Parts: sequence; C-alpha cells; structure tokens
Amino acid sequence: MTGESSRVEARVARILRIGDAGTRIELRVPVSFVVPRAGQFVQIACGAGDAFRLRRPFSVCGWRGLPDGGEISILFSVVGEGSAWLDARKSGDRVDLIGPLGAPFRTVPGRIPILLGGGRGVAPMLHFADQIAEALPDGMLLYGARDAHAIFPTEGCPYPVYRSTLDGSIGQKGTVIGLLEQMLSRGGIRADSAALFGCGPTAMLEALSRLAVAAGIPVQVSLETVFGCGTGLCAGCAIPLRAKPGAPEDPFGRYAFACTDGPVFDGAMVDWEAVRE
Amino acid sequence: MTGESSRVEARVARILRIGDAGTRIELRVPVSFVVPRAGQFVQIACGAGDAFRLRRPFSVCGWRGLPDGGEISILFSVVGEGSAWLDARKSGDRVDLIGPLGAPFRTVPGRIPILLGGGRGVAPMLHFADQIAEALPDGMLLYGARDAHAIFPTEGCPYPVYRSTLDGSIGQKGTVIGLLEQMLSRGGIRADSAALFGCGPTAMLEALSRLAVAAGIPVQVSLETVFGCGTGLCAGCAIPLRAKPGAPEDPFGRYAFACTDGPVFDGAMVDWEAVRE
Amino acid sequence: MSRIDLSVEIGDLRLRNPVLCASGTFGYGIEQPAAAIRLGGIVTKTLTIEPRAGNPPPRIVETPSGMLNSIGLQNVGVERFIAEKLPDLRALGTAIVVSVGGRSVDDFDAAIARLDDAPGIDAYELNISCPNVKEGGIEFCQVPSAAASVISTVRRRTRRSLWAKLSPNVTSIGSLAETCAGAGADAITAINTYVGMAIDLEKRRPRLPGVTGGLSGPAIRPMALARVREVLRRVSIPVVAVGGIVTGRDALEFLLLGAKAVQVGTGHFLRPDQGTVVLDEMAAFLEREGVSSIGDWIGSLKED
Amino acid sequence: MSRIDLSVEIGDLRLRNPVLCASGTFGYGIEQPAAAIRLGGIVTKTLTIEPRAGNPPPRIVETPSGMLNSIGLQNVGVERFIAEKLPDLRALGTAIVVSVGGRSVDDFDAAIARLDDAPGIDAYELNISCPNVKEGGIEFCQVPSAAASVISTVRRRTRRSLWAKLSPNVTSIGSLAETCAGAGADAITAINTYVGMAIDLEKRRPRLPGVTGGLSGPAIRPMALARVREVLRRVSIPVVAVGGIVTGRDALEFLLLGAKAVQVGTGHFLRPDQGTVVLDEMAAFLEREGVSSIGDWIGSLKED
Ligand SMILES: Cc1cc2nc3c(=O)[nH]c(=O)nc-3n(C[C@H](O)[C@H](O)[C@H](O)COP(=O)(O)OP(=O)(O)OC[C@H]3O[C@@H](n4cnc5c(N)ncnc54)[C@H](O)[C@@H]3O)c2cc1C
Ligand SMILES: Cc1cc2nc3c(=O)[nH]c(=O)nc-3n(C[C@H](O)[C@H](O)[C@H](O)COP(=O)(O)OP(=O)(O)OC[C@H]3O[C@@H](n4cnc5c(N)ncnc54)[C@H](O)[C@@H]3O)c2cc1C
Ligand SMILES: Cc1cc2nc3c(=O)[nH]c(=O)nc-3n(C[C@H](O)[C@H](O)[C@H](O)COP(=O)(O)O)c2cc1C
Ligand SMILES: Cc1cc2nc3c(=O)[nH]c(=O)nc-3n(C[C@H](O)[C@H](O)[C@H](O)COP(=O)(O)O)c2cc1C
Ligand code: FES
Ligand code: FES
Repeated sequence: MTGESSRVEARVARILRIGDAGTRIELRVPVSFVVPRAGQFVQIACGAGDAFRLRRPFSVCGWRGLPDGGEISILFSVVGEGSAWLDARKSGDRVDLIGPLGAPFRTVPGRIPILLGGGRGVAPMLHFADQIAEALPDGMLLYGARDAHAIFPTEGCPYPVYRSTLDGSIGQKGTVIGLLEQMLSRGGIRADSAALFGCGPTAMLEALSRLAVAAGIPVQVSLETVFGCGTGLCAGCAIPLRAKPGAPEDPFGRYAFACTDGPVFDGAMVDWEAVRE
Repeated sequence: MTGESSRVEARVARILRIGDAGTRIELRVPVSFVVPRAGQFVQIACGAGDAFRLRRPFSVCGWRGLPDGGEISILFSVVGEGSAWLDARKSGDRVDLIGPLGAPFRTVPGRIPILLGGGRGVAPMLHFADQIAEALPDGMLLYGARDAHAIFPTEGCPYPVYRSTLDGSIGQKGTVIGLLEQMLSRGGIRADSAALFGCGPTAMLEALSRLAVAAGIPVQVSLETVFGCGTGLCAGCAIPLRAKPGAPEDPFGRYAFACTDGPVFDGAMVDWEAVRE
Repeated sequence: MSRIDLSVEIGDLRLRNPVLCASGTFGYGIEQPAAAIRLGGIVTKTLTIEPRAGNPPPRIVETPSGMLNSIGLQNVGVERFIAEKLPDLRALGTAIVVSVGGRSVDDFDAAIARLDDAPGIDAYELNISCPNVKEGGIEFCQVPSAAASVISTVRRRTRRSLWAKLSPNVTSIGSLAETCAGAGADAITAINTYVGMAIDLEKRRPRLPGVTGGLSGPAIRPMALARVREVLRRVSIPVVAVGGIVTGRDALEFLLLGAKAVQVGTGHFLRPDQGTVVLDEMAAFLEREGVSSIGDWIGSLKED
Repeated sequence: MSRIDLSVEIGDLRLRNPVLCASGTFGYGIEQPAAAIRLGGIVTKTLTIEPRAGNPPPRIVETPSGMLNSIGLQNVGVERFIAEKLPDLRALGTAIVVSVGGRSVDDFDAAIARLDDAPGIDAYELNISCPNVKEGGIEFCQVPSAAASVISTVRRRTRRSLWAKLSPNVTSIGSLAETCAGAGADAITAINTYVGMAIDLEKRRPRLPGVTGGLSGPAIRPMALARVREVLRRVSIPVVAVGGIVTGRDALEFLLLGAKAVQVGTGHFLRPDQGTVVLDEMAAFLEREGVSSIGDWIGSLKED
C-alpha cells in the first residue's frame, strides 16, 4: 500500500442533496492523490480539530482527472454525527482525507461485468462502470432502492441501468436480487459468461454470493464493518472467511481486514453465517 | 436564586471584533430573562451539542431592554476553544445561555462610585456605570489596558473615563492602580467619600484591595476562578476568605463560592495570599 | 408527564422514577427546586460530622469529555445541614438520600447517629470512595475490610436504608460489592470518580493543588457500565448506577444492564435541570419502544 | 529536524527520540514505513507463540473522546513474524520492541525462546495486561504473583531488555510495578487499556460480542497520568508512558512527570503518521521554551 495513499486537504467543489437518497459531495484533491480505483475508499476526518473522532470510511463513487489534481465524488447518507458533519460542508470548505485505500474490484477475464448496487451501495458501482465500460462495453448495472425517492441519479452511467424498488415506484418491484434472478432465468444475463460485482446491505451481498456460488458465477462484494484506522494498523475491521478447502489450518486467516484485504472480497470466501451474527 | 435566572436560547444580534481588544457580542434574550445587574454573569454553552464542554462564564457588560425581551452584551477575548467558538458566531446564530447569575456590585450609601476596569475587566464596569449614573452622577471610570490596540471603546459611558496604558500609547502611562494612586494623592478622588469597584486581573484586584483597606475605602472586586457549574451545585469555584475578626471558627466559611456568593466580593474579606498561590 | 410506570424499588424505598442526582453535583438538593421536585430522589452533597473547608482552588479541570474535581468534601457539617437545609429539602416531597463521609469509622458512626434523630431521611449513601480526602491514608474501598467495618458499624446504629458507594479504583469491584453486601448494605451505588490528574505545561505544575482529582463525565461512561455489570454479577441487592450519564439513552443503558436506578452527576453542569432532561428523554424513548413499565426494561439486556 | 537532543535511554537501550508507537496500534511496524523510520522505537502488535484468530467482529466501538477495542490479539504468531515481518522491520533502522503475549507462563516462555534466536530485536514488551484475552481466567496483572512469575521465567530465558506492560485495572499499580521490578523487569510500560463496555439500545445487546473491551484514547489520559505517577513513585527503573497521547503537549506532560519515553496508540487512527506529529510538536514546544535537551525536561515537574 506504501506510496499509494496519502493524506490530503481536499476542498469541497460541490455538494448536492438528492432528496431522500442522500448527499453527493465532490472533493478537489491535489496531484499527490493517486487515481482511485472502483471499490476503494477514503477515510475522512469528520469534524474539525477539538473533539476526538475516528475517521469515517466512504467509498469513492466517481473520479474526474484535472490537470492539477482531480475531483473525487462520494454518495452518502446521514446516519450519525460524522456523516452529519460532512453533510453540513459548504463549497470551498476543507476536508481532511486519506486515500485511496483498500483493494478495488477487479474484472474477471472473459466475463461480462454485471454490477449490482443496493441503496447507497450503488456508489462504487457507478465508479466501476466509468472505469471499465470502455474496455468492457457489454456490462450492465442493476440498481435496487427502497422507493423512487431514495434513488440516486445515474444519468452519466455508461452501462444500461435496470432498476428495482421495493414498492415498485420505479423499475421492477422487489429487490435487486429478484431482478438478477429474473434476468438470469430469462437469459438477459448468462451464468457462464457473467461476473457479478455487488455493493449494498450485507443481507443483499449474502444473497448475491449464495446465488453466484450456486450458479457457478464469480462474485466480488464490497463489505462494510466498523473501522478503527482504515489503514491496516489496528486489526479492528475483521471479516470472517471460510477456510480454503484443503489448505493447512491457519487461525490467523480466520479474519481478513476489510480495510486492506478488502473492502472488496470474493463472495464465495466470506463466511456469511459468521458475518450475520 | 430561584426564579432569578433561567436558561434561554439567545440569538446573536450583533458581533463585532474590536482590534486586539477582543470581541463584543450582543445577544437577544426573551422576556423570561431577568434584567441583569452589573457584576452578574451568564453561563454560555460554547459548542453545539455533540462534544462535552462545561459552560463558560462571561460577565454582562451591557443591557438594553426591549418590549419583548432585551439584549445583553458581552466583551470577551479568545483564549481557548470555548471563547473561539463564541467568536465564530454570526448574527442570527443561537446561543444557549443561563443567567443572570451571581451577586452583583452594590453601591455604598453616601459614597461616590469609582469604577476600575483592567483589560477586559472593564466589561462589568461599563454595565455598572450605565446602571447607577442617573442616581449617582458624580462617579468615574478608570480604565487600564496594555496599549492603545487593546482598548475597548467606551463612548457611551455616562461617567468620565480616565485611561492608562502600560506603554502610555493612550492616557497615562502605567497601571490603572498607578492612576488611582495619583488621583487620590492629587485629590481628584477622596478617600473619605469614595467607594472602589474593580474588575480585572487578579494582581490588579489584590493591589486595589490592599490600597483600599490601607486607605479605609470600601472596595468590591469581581473575581474569576475556574467554574464547574456556575449555579451553586458543585462547590468548584472556591474563593479563600479571611476569617471574620472575632467570629466563631467556621471551617466551612474558609472558601466562598464565586458563582453564588460572588463573583463580586468585599476586597477586604478576600484572603489574597491564598488566592495568589 | 409520562403514562409509563417509572417507579422502582431500592430495597424498602419506593422511588417514583429511577433518576436521582449524584452526590456533590446538585448541592444540598435545594438550590434548584424546580428540577428537584421532579427527580426520583435527591442525594445530598457528602456530609461529615464536622463542617469541612475543602481543598484550595482551583478545584476543577476540564479534560476530554470529562472533568477532574478536587473539592475535598467542603460541606456545612451534619448539624447545620439538619438545621438549615433539611427543612427545605423535606418540603420538596422528593425522596431524600443523605450522603455521609468521614475519615474514620467513628466519623461515619457519629454522623449517622446525629442524622438518625432527624426526621424525613429515606436512606444514607455511605461515601467510602472519595478520592480527594485521604488524611486517613487511602480510600476505604481500597481495603475491603475497612469498607466492611464502616458499614457494619453504622448498620448497628440505624434502621434506615444503607447504600454503599463504591470506588472504581480497585482490582475487583465485584468482590468489594460482595463484602459490602455481607456487611449489611441494602444497596450499592457504583461508581465514584476515577483517579486522574492534569498538568499545566507552561507552569510545569499539576493543575490541581492536591495533584490528583476525580474524573467524571461522559469519558468514564464505558468504564462505569463495565463496573456496574461486575457488581450486578456478584450481588443480589439493588444497584444504583452512576458515571457519565448525561442523556436519557445513557441512563437506559445502565437500567438495561440491571441497575434499579441511576444518578446524574456532571451532567448537571451542562444544565442545572439535566436530571429532568434525562428523565424526559428516557420516558419518551420507552414510550416509542412500547415499554409500558420500567420494570420490563430493567435487566433485559440480551447477552449470549 | 530538530536541534534539540531528544535521545533517551531505557536501561541499556538508547532511543534517538522518546516517541514510540503503542502495541497493536501500528501493526507490525512495517505498514507505514515513512512514519516508522522517524520514531524513537517501534513496538509491534502483541505476538503469541501460535497464530491467533482474534475475536469476532465488531471489534471497535467509538465512545466519548475514546474507543473500545476487542481485537483479541489476532496475530500471525512468532514464527511467521520472524520470517515475514522482522526482515522489513529491521530494514527501517528504528529500535525494535517486540510485544509478547500468552495465556500461560509457558506461552510467554516459548515465544521469547523462539524470538531470542532471531537477530535485531532490542527489547521485549511483556503484555501481561490485555483485557481481551481471558481464557486463562483473568489478566496476569490482577494477580501480582502471576505477573511476577511470567517475568522471572522469561528473565532466565533472555538477556534482552524486558519491559512489563501494566494494567490500570488494579487497586495499586504502584505495588504491581514494584513486584515486576523485583521479578527482573528492566522497564515498566504503563498503561494498557481500561475495561469498558457499550450497549446498543435498539438491539438491547452489548455492542461487542465479548461484551467488554479496552478503553483507549484522550478520555483516559488524565487517569494514565495519575497511574504513571503512581508507578514513578514506587520504582526506579525507567517508565514508558502510554494512554491518550495524541499531541506533542500530551507527550510532554508524561515526560514532565518523569517517564523516559512515550507511546502513541489510538492517535494513529487519526493519522497513520500521528507519532511523527507528536514528535514534531514536542520538539517545537521545547525549542520555544528554550529546552536544549529532553533530559532537562524529563521529571522536572514541580510538585509542592
Ligand atoms: C469501506 C466502507 C465504505 C463505505 N462507503 C460509504 C459510502 O459510500 N456512503 C455512505 O453513506 N456510507 C459509507 N460507509 C458507511 C459509513 O462509513 C458510515 O455510515 C459512517 O461511518 C457513519 O458515521 P456517523 O458518524 O455518521 O455515524 P455513527 O454515529 O458512527 O453511526 C451511526 C450508526 O451507523 C453504525 N455504523 C457506523 N459505522 C458503520 C459501518 N462502517 N458500517 C455499518 N454501520 C456503521 C453505527 O453503529 C450507528 O448505528 C462505508 C463504510 C465502509 C466500511
Ligand atoms: C465570573 C466570570 C466572569 C468572566 N467574564 C469574562 C468576560 O466578561 N470576558 C471574558 O473574555 N472572559 C470572562 N471570563 C473568563 C472566561 O470565562 C474564560 O476566558 C473562558 O472560560 C475561557 O474558555 P475557553 O474555552 O476559551 O478557554 P480554556 O481552554 O478553557 O482556557 C484557556 C486558558 O484560560 C484558563 N482559564 C479558563 N477558565 C478560566 C477562568 N475562569 N479564569 C481564569 N483562567 C481561566 C485556562 O486554564 C487556560 O489556560 C470570566 C470568568 C468568570 C469566572
Ligand atoms: C464536582 C463533583 C463533586 C462531587 N462530590 C461528591 C461527593 O461529595 N460525594 C460523593 O459520593 N461523590 C461525589 N462526586 C462523585 C459523583 O457523585 C459521581 O459519582 C461521579 O461524578 C460520576 O458520575 P458523573 O460522571 O455523572 O459525574 C462528585 C463529583 C463531582 C464532579
Ligand atoms: C485497537 C487496539 C489494539 C491494541 N492492541 C494491543 C496489543 O496487541 N498489545 C498491547 O500490549 N496493547 C494493545 N493495545 C493497547 C495500546 O497499546 C495502549 O496501551 C492503549 O491503547 C492506551 O494508549 P492510547 O490511549 O494511546 O491508545 C491496543 C489498543 C488498541 C486501541
Ligand atoms: S480498520 Fe484498522 S486494520 Fe482495518
Ligand atoms: S461553579 Fe459550581 S458551585 Fe460555583
């Protein structure tokens, strides 16, 4: 990871509240900031100075390169004090962040990328689509949300976007996993040529991974847990993994670190029972 | 104290930075707020919400009654996080305060009030002048500051203002105590008809009290110490007092509470050696 | 007013709600009558048989999410309390818990003997855990036998309820609680402050003249929770929880663990009526969650 | 770079400056090489003779001005450490302190025996104070004789420097330090985390699967200061201070008390190079105050 991430004083370029869906913030970073890859995240110091607060992790949802640096964008919802602080920023404000961090999504040679975003989990998927669409133009994005109000705009997305909402107010009624199952069964997506990439609520990622494993489709998921440092120092961000079949027993390998080994994991390797507990 | 103080959501009416001298903030309070008397203070919650911070005490420096409430003004300097927070307020912002609190200055029947303010200690003296000038028009204000830059404007003051600065850049060169001694020796102030009222650095108040006691002049001083509650609950704000001559021994009476017994004390009763330690 | 039944019982003593003030953070209980009449009970500033001057200033230092105090039990003494404070306190109609301290077993015994003649006191809280008064050597709590001897001595003196207030500055607060229960305590109050200190770098001196003080406030809440849990696992007498409680949610955490009541301390310095804020927030939360009686909430934490 | 002489000696070990990282908060010391090469020394994550899986997630809870952790000593084990981490660590040229833990005296002994064959280790820090690993019953520190037996056993095994890392969750950390010095420790590291817990009200469950965790961060600094002072008053071997140090000023407070060096722990989660921030702030302060050698500052607190 050395040299790949740095701490920068970013500036808020734009901040936009998108209905119930949350907030999109675009942050200007200097050239020292390495181009982030989809699935990577940044650690933001949410709160200036006096009070102690751990940094908060946010996935990068877009990148725009500029001659003297670039802009990263983040989609987020307010769930507590840290995200409320971020939501209160105004254009021009400073934001202290570290990044890009973590292991990104990786395309699977010979397979068509099927991206699945649940709720604000659509963020890294939009970034992934931007990053790979030129090389892999046949991909698509399946995007599930609670209802029409909770949908982030996906206009610029280079992939076709298929949507689902729980109440059917936009797109197909039901979950994004239901949508995927339907497309698999109707042949819109073929198990032998697809690779699945997901980000969203843990229950969705578990369902996605089980489905993928059952259907023999490669699957990568971006997982969240509570972070201490986000930089591989504290061992706080444990993700339980299954033992590799046939591999020697390795107690240390029971838990991987979401911040450095992840946040993107092979969905087949995650021990979902233990995650759920 | 019951019924005399209340917690209110004040609004910043005006905030004004006065060079090196500090900041003047004017806060709109509702009718429930009792008219403050000079020497009283308010306890301000400097910092909104999340982080724990004890309230900070500030003397009232002025009062303007309005049909539906009033405005209190405060003069302050930034010395730490609490005062920095207050300094960052903008007009219209909310400020949670409790007041008015504490024992005010009290005029001495038959004696001409001589008010002495050192540095930002001038704040309650300006308020006191406003409050008593009509009834006692012969008073005066002696105001000492570090230099010309550190002087708060005193235009509206109903009393004549005599100034001193340590570097002589405005008024007489030296301390405000030097100025007082000079006026006493030249007869501008007469020991047999004056009462002294002071607020400022502890060393100044000690010198003032010693001088007053030696000259047989009544003296009241407003003292600062670290406050816990400001409302008489914690016993944190101890001011060491001399034993009353001839009174029965009273260990409890060794320390008075600056927030309820004070902040204004009889300068002759304070045990200055113990304060200084 | 809440429709939820908030009343709790600490041994024989019924409180109309489980929110009390913590000793030393609400004066003698009469300084803020409007708040005091709504509390479940009032715990007074710790009283000693003789008046005490307390420690020299400064007595307070703010620290991250907390504060240090070194008041040194400044108080008017039992005699003046009975004459000057108790009548007003009784007039409030709130349950009265008188906190008692001392440097020796005899001090405690004498104070209780005198207080026992005064009517209207519902319980005594024995402050055997003050970190700021150490003339006698160390805190009583640091020597369990000393703690036990205070309790068993005053137990013989009074029929009123005895709450033992414990220090967290010990290896095992659970076994200390057991000792106190065995010696005749009717309830345990946990916890008093943690020993701490602060330094003035510019002056190269401790900020408190007595060097160390007691740490309180939100900073200590996670530790207080763990300490209260240790006590609850070891004794069956009621436990009154204190330590960093500033909001209704904070209070509900301790009740969920199994504490029968809570005390609000440093929170009162944010607002003199913070105890009532805690009470109102607590009731509103329970109402939202559909809990109709506080008894259903107390001790309902699910540990696997 | 500073013109001030910042070097200190912990027994035989000379450090170029007194700022180290705290065990478990800076990985194995190789994750942030740019910061690591500037520190006075690196204390590794606690290693055990066998690799350990650690505790199930979540392992971290934020609290007022601090955090709880329940990592459970997840580590690669001594063998893999020597093979995979130590070479890179040695390449940094910073003093290396390997933290060692275990459930039994034999665990410690076996780990030290294996590590002693590996070159380039300057000292061992014996973690006898982890609140999150209790299979063996309780913390070693809670039973002074158990602590002593760990130290005296490994003392016979190695000639390298032994630092005993103490728990604050005891009645008298001073007498514990004395016991450890008597058993052969060359230095004392104080303090490890305070036992704490947090509750999820909505789920009515503890936030950590193991219920309790260790509290660290600025919240504990006032207590750490008082604990370090207790240790300093009881032993003459060097003391390395840790607990809530996040700024250069924080570090200077502990040095003023008499600690010979400090460790930055939770501070690293604010910035992975927080140790160097502490170092630079410290040097700038001393320069402003006209202190030319850190030795003149250490222990210069004026207590009346
Ligand atoms: C790798 C990664 C990428 C993320 N990307 C995004 C993103 O793109 N957009 C976005 O809105 N959020 C994202 N999150 C979640 C985000 O970090 C949390 O919402 C944020 O930390 C909450 O901080 P807070 O102070 O507002 O709330 P807190 O007060 O800290 O927490 C509010 C609630 O959220 C829970 N919580 C806190 N942290 C997490 C977490 N990491 N996972 C699950 N629950 C948590 C708390 O227990 C609490 O119930 C990501 C998290 C991770 C680990
Ligand atoms: C009755 C009373 C009236 C006051 N009136 C005014 C006023 O009108 N205008 C004004 O500017 N200030 C006034 N003060 C002082 C003011 O309360 C402090 O400046 C303020 O609390 C500092 O808060 P802070 O968070 O900015 O600084 P902190 O970070 O709390 O402190 C900064 C420095 O000031 C010291 N300090 C903190 N509180 C006090 C105190 N009470 N006395 C002396 N030193 C302290 C600290 O030890 C530290 O060195 C008054 C104080 C009292 C007790
Ligand atoms: C200023 C102050 C004074 C205190 N005085 C006493 C006291 O006289 N007797 C006592 O038993 N506890 C005393 N305490 C301890 C509190 O009652 C309480 O146990 C402790 O502060 C922890 O609770 P908190 O975090 O809610 O304040 C005092 C605490 C403070 C902050
Ligand atoms: C996430 C985390 C992991 C820790 N792991 C260890 C450890 O493995 N061994 C150890 O001796 N101390 C460990 N500690 C304790 C620290 O080394 C330090 O003693 C404590 O956190 C107090 O310092 P701080 O407030 O600066 O963090 C850990 C602390 C944290 C926060
Ligand atoms: S969050 Fe600290 S190692 Fe991952
Ligand atoms: S500041 Fe609490 S009694 Fe005065």
